[in-house]
Formats: sequence, structure tokens, C-alpha cells
Amino acid sequence: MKTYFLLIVSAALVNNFVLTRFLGICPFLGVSKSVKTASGMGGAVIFVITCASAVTWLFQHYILDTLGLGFLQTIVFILVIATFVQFVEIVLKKMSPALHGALGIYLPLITTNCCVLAVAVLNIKENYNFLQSITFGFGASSGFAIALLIFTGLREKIDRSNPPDAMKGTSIALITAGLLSMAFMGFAGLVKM
Amino acid sequence: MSIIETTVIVFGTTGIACGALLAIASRVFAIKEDPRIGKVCELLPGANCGGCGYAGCADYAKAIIMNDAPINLCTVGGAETVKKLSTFLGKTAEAAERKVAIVLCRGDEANAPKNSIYNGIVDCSAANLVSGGNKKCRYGCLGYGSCARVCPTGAIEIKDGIAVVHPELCIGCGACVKVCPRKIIKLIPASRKLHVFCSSLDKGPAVKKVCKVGCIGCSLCSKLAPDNAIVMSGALAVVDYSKNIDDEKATILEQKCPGKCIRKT
Amino acid sequence: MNGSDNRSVQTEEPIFIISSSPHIHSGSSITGIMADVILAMIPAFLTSLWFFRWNALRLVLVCVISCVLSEFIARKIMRRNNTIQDLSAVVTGILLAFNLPPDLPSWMAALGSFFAIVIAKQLFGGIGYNPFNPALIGRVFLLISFPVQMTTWSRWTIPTPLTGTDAVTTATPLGLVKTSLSASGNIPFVFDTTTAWNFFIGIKNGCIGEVSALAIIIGGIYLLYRKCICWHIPLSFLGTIYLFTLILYKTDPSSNMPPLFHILTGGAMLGAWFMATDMVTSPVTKKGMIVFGCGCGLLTVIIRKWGGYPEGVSFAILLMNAITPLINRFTRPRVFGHYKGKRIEL
Amino acid sequence: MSWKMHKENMNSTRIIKPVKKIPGSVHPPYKKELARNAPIKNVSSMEAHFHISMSQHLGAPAKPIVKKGDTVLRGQKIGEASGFISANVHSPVTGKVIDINEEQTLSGAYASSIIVEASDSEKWGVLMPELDWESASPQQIITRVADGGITGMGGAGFPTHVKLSPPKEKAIDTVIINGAECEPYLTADFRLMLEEPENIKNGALIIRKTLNAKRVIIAIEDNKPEAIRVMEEALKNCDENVFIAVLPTAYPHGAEKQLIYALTGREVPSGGLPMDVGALVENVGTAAAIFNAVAKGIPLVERIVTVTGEAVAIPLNLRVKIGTSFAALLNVCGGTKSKSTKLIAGGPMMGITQTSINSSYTTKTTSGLLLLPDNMISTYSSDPCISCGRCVEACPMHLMPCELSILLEAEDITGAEALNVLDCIECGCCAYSCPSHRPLVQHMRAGKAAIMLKRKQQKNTEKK
Repeated sequence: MKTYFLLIVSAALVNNFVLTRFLGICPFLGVSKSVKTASGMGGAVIFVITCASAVTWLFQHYILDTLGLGFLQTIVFILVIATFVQFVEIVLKKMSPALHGALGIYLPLITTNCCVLAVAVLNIKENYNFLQSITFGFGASSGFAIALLIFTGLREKIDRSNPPDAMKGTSIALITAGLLSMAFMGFAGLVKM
Repeated sequence: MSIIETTVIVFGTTGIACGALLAIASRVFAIKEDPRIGKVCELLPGANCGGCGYAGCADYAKAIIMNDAPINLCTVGGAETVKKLSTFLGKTAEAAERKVAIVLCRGDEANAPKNSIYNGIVDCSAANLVSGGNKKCRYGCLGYGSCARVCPTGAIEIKDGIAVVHPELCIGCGACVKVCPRKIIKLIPASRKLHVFCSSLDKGPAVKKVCKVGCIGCSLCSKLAPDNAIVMSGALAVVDYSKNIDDEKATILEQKCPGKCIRKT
Repeated sequence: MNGSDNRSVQTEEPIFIISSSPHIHSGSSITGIMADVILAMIPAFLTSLWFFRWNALRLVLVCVISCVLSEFIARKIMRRNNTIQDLSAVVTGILLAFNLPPDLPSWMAALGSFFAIVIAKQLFGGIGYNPFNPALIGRVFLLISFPVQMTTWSRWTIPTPLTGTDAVTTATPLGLVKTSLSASGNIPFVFDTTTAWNFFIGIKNGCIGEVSALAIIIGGIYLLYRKCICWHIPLSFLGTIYLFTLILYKTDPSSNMPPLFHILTGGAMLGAWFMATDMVTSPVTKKGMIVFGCGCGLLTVIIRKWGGYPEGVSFAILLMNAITPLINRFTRPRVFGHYKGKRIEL
Repeated sequence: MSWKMHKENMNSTRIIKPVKKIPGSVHPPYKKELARNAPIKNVSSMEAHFHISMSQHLGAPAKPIVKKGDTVLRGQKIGEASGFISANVHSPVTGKVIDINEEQTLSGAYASSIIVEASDSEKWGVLMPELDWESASPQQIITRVADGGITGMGGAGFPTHVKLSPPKEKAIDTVIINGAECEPYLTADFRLMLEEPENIKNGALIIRKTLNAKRVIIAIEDNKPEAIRVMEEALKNCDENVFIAVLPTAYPHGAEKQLIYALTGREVPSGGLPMDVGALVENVGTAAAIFNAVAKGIPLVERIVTVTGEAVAIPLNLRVKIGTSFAALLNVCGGTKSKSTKLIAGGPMMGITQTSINSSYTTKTTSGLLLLPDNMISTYSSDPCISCGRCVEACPMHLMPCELSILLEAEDITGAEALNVLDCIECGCCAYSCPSHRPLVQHMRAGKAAIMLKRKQQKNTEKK
């Protein structure tokens, strides 16, 4: 039980995908305009990554490994992830058109959100078992969602701030992200795995 | 079985399975939408200025398809967009003439004095709420630049305390017309060059007291102008923009106006 | 107007100012608040002068001068109006200096000041727009860039007049506990009433401004009296630290320090009274302030207990700064007149 | 002086305490001492021209029913109410109508104004017949109040007869007479309570009778102990359902919603009216005016105005005919003694700045004329919010002015609407306490105006 808890903490805070591993910066900057869309995106990412960790783990262990097709890992993982994202998009378009419209291009871009593939690959690399993989996937994606949500709150503040013209928009957002990641360094060493 | 065959089979099966899943999903969660809306949206200029009266280009595209809205409302795209839309939709419509905004006031700092010092938000609507604004003339331009701020193309400049439109930059979206609390910005055909630069409905003596370049309602211009191209609305001369005034006549009118508010642009 | 108008009273008309109501003001100003904060920091500054002598003076001067200068130059380059007269740069300078170890080279302090003012504040547009506490950003920036210099603590250069015994160590109490616990699993010294009293008045190693809890509390009370801060953040911050560490101490006294130790050491006091209460980067509602303070306390203890750094106050406050917009959003008070059940029974 | 006596009186059953503390509030310097000891003085008719605005009340302006050149009598109706929410206007003097013009009102808008050249300003020309209010029917009273052109005299100027005729399903049990006068500087209501307590009492009883309400509460802040004493004395013979509530001194205790909350614990719902919680609030001046109109047949043509401020030579409380120019009032008070930079109609927290002293004229809602020197006034700047939270603490509506003003600065009307900017009562507590000197109230006002405009436009497009 403790391992799983520590795994979540480690994935979500200490080794936060966005702020310490610097993965998934594109949706991090793109969807952080309003809290509503950010929480939608966070939820979608949590769903996709958690499911994708499960499916890719099963795939790796029962199909690729048994058949000795380890080299197919990357391409098959991408295929599975893409399917999931498409599925989420189709469902979202039907269920919540407003959120779908707000997420816009960033929703299909979960496919190319490197977090997703990173989680899937790390699960295999770190030799996690099935449950650990799902836990790690959940932790990592929650970390992404947390970082995204925090950043969105900040973004709503800095979007109404008054930076010099050269710094307006993405530049000041990136500086804020940098400062935020400095703050996240406080979690360094929190979990010794 | 060779490694290649296995690869092909595994990869192929996975692909087919994923495809099938998506196919089923898209059938179950299908949404109907007229594909023409997206196409029309692409044909529109995408300025999202709202000049057509709809909330942005996408909204206008929807209105064209769903509610049969006229296709010549876009002032930004002008004739070209109308042509494109009419070929695509098979509808005909005459291109509306290009319109530009004009501020009908020339009462700048030197000509129209203020009656007090204003301390507050630099915004015309906000200033107008404080004791009705601080210009002596109740119709004059306040010059706090609300119009300039909403202008999507930066066509409005605040010069000597009044707003001036640069017609070559104006796309005629009408955002400034909506925002002006004194309602002195008008959209006019771009080809018209003679204007009465005053919006004061007050009578002559009252206007004279508050502004050096106001219309004093002498009605001289309405008599001189051909074809009733300038008419009197109470004590204010108003140009009828549906009628053309040739340049020669315009020069005469400009020179003759005793209030010095008829000018050419 | 006609001739008979002469009969009515005409007074010489002055030019009036028109503005929206209200027409009177409480007289509070940003400069006034900042001046109060500076005044409140004087006791802590005096104690640091006593304990660290020349180094304290040097660091405070370097930080204040480089902060003010950075602000002045940044505003010039940005072609904005000059804002050094609002004293906020001075406050940032003093707070940053308070968060530095006494032996830090001057150039590092100046670099930290520059980073604090230019990157963390002016790039966002100056006072009011910065999402993070500039002084803390400066400190964390230095901590990450120069970990050795930022955690090297000199011995006191003066004898300790109040105890007579020379209780000198080369690390901060927190650092000492951390290294000792991870090396041998033992607590390196006894935390008794005498030590607690020493820690309270300032006989311990640490950053120049944080050593004397007493001096900081005096300043904090002044701020409370002047209504520059309210009790919510300091109390919930320190209270959370106390409660959390009390629980830890009760469960396992052999590997945990008593709660009083955690409150009196490190930057807890300085953080709770002066850093977390920074108006710009803390929530605006009372409820939000309590959430903010509790969050700071929680994160501080988590980092101190399980984290890699011996001290977590700066990180905790920065992390809570980041969440402040969200706290503000979710702690909005119920607007008067908005309630369920529209009709009140008479 | 009479503080001790007031304490003793706290034992009396008539004096009650508020049941709730209002949210927020500020404590500005009250400056009541400037004019509090000046008895009400009648302004003798030195004025020749009276500019009587047709828009002295909330709602549709009255319609002039006299022509240029007509002779009008003191007390004669010259403006006819032109809608459901509107009020009659009467001539304060006997004289000749010399012009009917569009003139700027005190709020800055324009409305027609009847200019009367006075020949006799003391003798009543026409009066309505006297009415025995104790035997009159509620309908008779309401008609009389409407005929007399009575409006709220606290500031907003809501036509009183509309307030007195609530729909049947909204029973009113509590009549609150507002003598809080929480606005700094002003002492008009205070003097009225001292000098005409009987009129106020009778007015209150008339309102109670009309509405068939149970109790009357006269609310007075505890910085006016003399008024509390005098009012209590006046209420000696009343039944046990007439109370005096002593409020702690805090601004804005006199705001309608806050006053109801403090005295009854009931919250007027957002967008609702006091009658939704069974209450009605009238200013003490209105109560006296109701009594005058109903019992004596005198229409509302005069009111008490406090002329005060550091720049005024001799601050006074004056009984002023509506339509008198501010310059004339200032003349009675000996003019200015120092340079004045702000001319305010009303109090310093909610009053409206005027551009000219010669062309501003007293209305039914002018409770004060304030001339403030340079060092007293607030100066607004466009400095950023430092999120100190003082406005949030001060707001009596529990809004977040700092957040709202930032939203409105970015012209995010929808965002501000979602955060209930429409609930703002514009009391000014936020801007008063803002260390950044941000024009918070103006932001709210502009935001509210923008929202109303947006709603109107939406309605228009829907109609299309």
C-alpha cells in the first residue's frame, strides 16, 4: 500500500511531468487559459493516461514480449494511444460540445502529448507490475492535471498583468512556468525510490 | 512463422481492432452538422470583428446556412467575399459599399473647452457616467479613447483630445459606433468626402457658448447644397449620404460655413 | 438668458474636479503600507546586527541597494514611470537579505536581488502583478544556483551573552537534525527549555533575519496593530506546523523534534509573519488566508520531514503563492442576498 | 453631553439594539461637528429664478403642465407624473414661468426644467385640503402622497406612493424610519429629528397605518444621542410597537438592505426589494414630508440641506425651496473660506460631483451641498491592485471589488456579471479603503451600465 502511495506522490509531485521532466509543455501552455477548460483537459489526460498505461502494459507483456516483438513498442503504443484519444474526442463532442470547442485542437493533441507515451514507456522501463503501472499512470497524469490547474490559476492572473510588450503572452507564461518549476524543486528528495 | 509475418499480423490486427472501435464509437456518438457551415466560415475573412451583427465569423457562417442570413453583411471582406460566397452557395447579392466610420465632432481642446477636471478611469463611457462628462458641449467627443481601444485595426487616433478615424485603415466593423457613449460616430459610405463635423442638437447661441467649430443651425448649407444633400434636423445640418456632392460644390460649402464645421476629408 | 438674470446670485466660478464617488479616502497608500513593513522589520534587523555584526549590515545594504537599482533601471528600460518611491523594492531587498546566510558573498546577494526584482516582479509589470513573492524567488534562485554557499553557516563571532555556554554549531538546528537523523537515526541534541529560550531570543545559526523569533514577533505585532496584516495567515501557518509536528512527535518521539522546535527554528517565524503575509501574493479573503496558511504549514513540515532540503518554508510559501489565484477563486464569499429559498417567512 | 442620559434610557423598552452586525463597513471621519449645532434656517427669498427639474426622482421624468408665460402659485402642481414609477412636481414659489428648457440634472443626465421667476416665495398659493389621517383610508393616503409629489429623500428618490402600494401578496410587517444618516458631514436628518420629531413620528404612524404593518422602528446611529433622546420623548404616547433602534456608528448602516438586515436579520434577496422580506424603509425626511402632505396638505417643495465642508465659511442646515441654485445656498453660508476643489451634491461617500455652482439646483433628494478643499478629497489613480483584500473586508455586500475591477478593466463584462457586479450598491467602502487609490466604484458603475446596455441590446435582437 505504502509503495503505491509513494509511487503516486513521486509521479505527481517530485517528478512532476511538466515541471521537473518538462514533458507535455504544448497542452500545458495551450489549454491553460481558463480553469474550466483546464480541468476538462486534466480529466481527459488522467483518463487517457491511466487507461493507456493499462492497455500498453498488457500489450507489452502478453503480446509483444511473448512474441519477441519488443521493437514494435513505440509504434504500437502510439497506435493505442491515438485510438484512445480519438475515442475521448468523439465522446466529448457528443456529451459536452462546449468543452470540446474550448479544448479545440489541444484535444487531438493529447495523442502527441509526450506525457502519454512517456508514461507507457517508463512503465515498461522501470519494470512496474500491472497495478504499479496503472498507479504510476494515474499519479503522473494527476501531476499533469495539478500542474495544469495551478498554472491556469496563475495564467488568469498574469494574463491581466501588465508586462512589457516584448514579454506579453507566451513569453511571460513560460517565465511563470519556470518560476513554478523552481517552487516545485522543493519537493526534490521527498520520495526516495 | 517468421518474425516479419508475426509483426504484420500483430500490427494489422491491432490496427483493425482500433479502427473498428472508433467506427463503432463514431456511430454511437454521431452528431449531425451541416458541412457547409465550416466551408462558409473558411470563406469569411476571419477577422471576428462582429461588424456583421453576429458574434464572430463562425456565428455568421451558421446564420447564413441555418437562418438564410444575407451574404453581403461582411464589411471586411467586401465585394470579394460576397463573390466567393455567392459562387459557393449559388445565392446572388450585391456587394455592399465599403463603409467607414467617422467621428462627427471637431471640438478639440482648443475649440471646445472643458468645464471641469476629470479624475477617474480613462474611458469615455465611464467618464460620461460622472456628472455627464466634463466637456462643456454635451454632444462633443470626450476624447478618452474608448473607440480607439475597441478598434480592431488601430484606425482611430486621439488627437488634441478628440478621436479621428483614419479611413484607409477602417474596416467598417462598427465596434466604435457601439461603444461611443455620445453616439457621434457614424458609419458612412467610403466615397463620400464632405461632412458636417458637429452633432450638437442645441440652438446656435448655446452651441457658440461651448464650441468654436459647432454647427449653429444657420441652414445656409442646406440652401446651397444641390439636391437636398444637406438637410436641417432641428438646429443641426446633416449630410444625406445617399446623395453625392461634387468636389467643386463641396469646396464652396466648406468655405461658406460660418460655423466652420463643414469640412472635406 | 435674458437681462433679468442679473438679479440671481452669481458666484465666481472655480474649476472643480469631477470624479466618481466616494470623494474622501482613508488615506492608506502603498507607500504607507511598505513603510510600516520596513518599520516592523527594524527589531529583526537590530538583532541580526547584534548577532552577525558587519555581515548583517553588508547583506542588507547590498540587497536593498541592488533591488532599488534593479527596479529603477528595469522601469527605465521598460519606459514605465518610476516606482522606487513606493518602497516595495526596499522591502524586497530587506526580506531577501533576511533570508541569506551571513557569509554569502556580496555579488551573490546582488545577483539574487536582481533576479527577484527583474524576473519575478518587473517582467510581470511591477508591484501588484507578480504571482510569486520576489524575495523568496530570489532566495530559491540562489539556493538552487549556489547550494553550498547558501547552506554554509558561520560560527558566531560574538560570545553568547545570555547563556554563557558556547552552544555553537556549524549548521542550522534544522540541518543538524536532518543530517543526524539520516546518518544515525538519532536526534543530535536535547531540546529543553533553555534551548527553546535560546532559540526564541535568537541564539542559533540561521539566515540573518530569521534567528530571533522574539524580534520577528514584535514586528509582527506592530503589523497587526497597523492592520497591514491580519492574524489569519501567521496563526494558521504556525498553528498547522505546531499541530502536524505534534502529531508526528506523539507518534514517534525518537525521530521527531517537538513542535516548539519546528516553530522556533528556520524561517517559520519570518515566513509566517513577513513572507507569507505579502499582500500581492496571498489570498484576499479571510477564508482563503486560512487555507493559504494551513497549506504553507503543511508543505513546510512535509518538506522538512521527508524532503531533500532541511528547510521548506520558502518552497512552501512559493507553492502556495502559485495556488493563490485558485484559492481566491474558490473562497469567494457568498454575496449578500444570494441564498436558497427566495422568500423569507415572516 | 447627553451621552449619560442616553445610556440610562437604554433600559427603556422602546429602545432596541440591532439583531445583526452588518457585513463589511468602514469608519470614515464623520465631520458632523461642522454643522450639527446649526439650527435649521429658512432661506429667505433672495433668489429670483427657480430651476425646477422634472427629473428629481427615480423613474420617468414628470411632464410639464404649464407653459412659458404662465403664472404659477406656490404649491401648484407644474409637473405631472408620467408613468407608474414617476412623481408630481410642484412650484415652490408664486411667480411666472419664464422658460422651459433642457438642463443638466445633478446626476449629469439631461431633463426638462421649468424656470420660474418668483414674485412671492413665502405665501402658499394653493394647498390640498387637510385630511384627518387617523380616519382616512389607506387609498386616500396613498393618493394624497402621490398628489403631494413625495419621493424618498435619502438619495435615490424613489416615488413614495409606489412604495406604499405593494402587491397584495407582499405583506409588510416592519416599517423602518431611517435616521441613521451614516454619510459623513451631513446633519440634515439629525437636525430634523431634533426640531420636528412630531412630524416624523406622525409620518411613521401614517405609513404603518397605510400598510397595516405591525411595528415601526426608527433607526438612529449612536453618534446622535440627542436625536435618540428627543425622538424617544416624542414617542412617549405611542403604543408598544414603536421602537427606536440604536445602531453602532458605521458606514453604510443607512443603506436600505444593510439597515433591514441589521434590524430584522432578513436579507433582501438579490435583485429583490425590501417588500420581499416584509420591510419598508423610509428616510426621516420622507416621513415628515408624508405627514405634511397628508395631514396639512402641503406638497413637497422644500427640504433640509446641509451646506458644509471644510471650504464653507459657516456650515449651516438650511430649509431650501427646490430649484434654488447652489450659489444662493453658499451665499447664505457666507461663501467659501478657502479654495474648494470639489463641489458635491449629497454626502462625500455617495454624492455626485457638480461642474458648476451657478447652474446646479436643489432637488427633492439633495441632502447636502459639500465643498471640499484640496487636502480632503480622494484622488484616483490607475495603479494596479496589490490584492490587499481591504475592499473585500469593507464591502457590505460581500463582493470582491478587487477582482471585479480587474475584470472590468480588462472589459470582461461577462466575467463581472458572473461575479454579481449588479449587486453592488455603490456605497464606496471599497474605494475609500483602497491603498492603490483605484476608482473601484467607477469600475462597478461602468460595468453595471455596460451589462444593462448589453441586456437591452440582447432584448432588441430577440425582438427582431
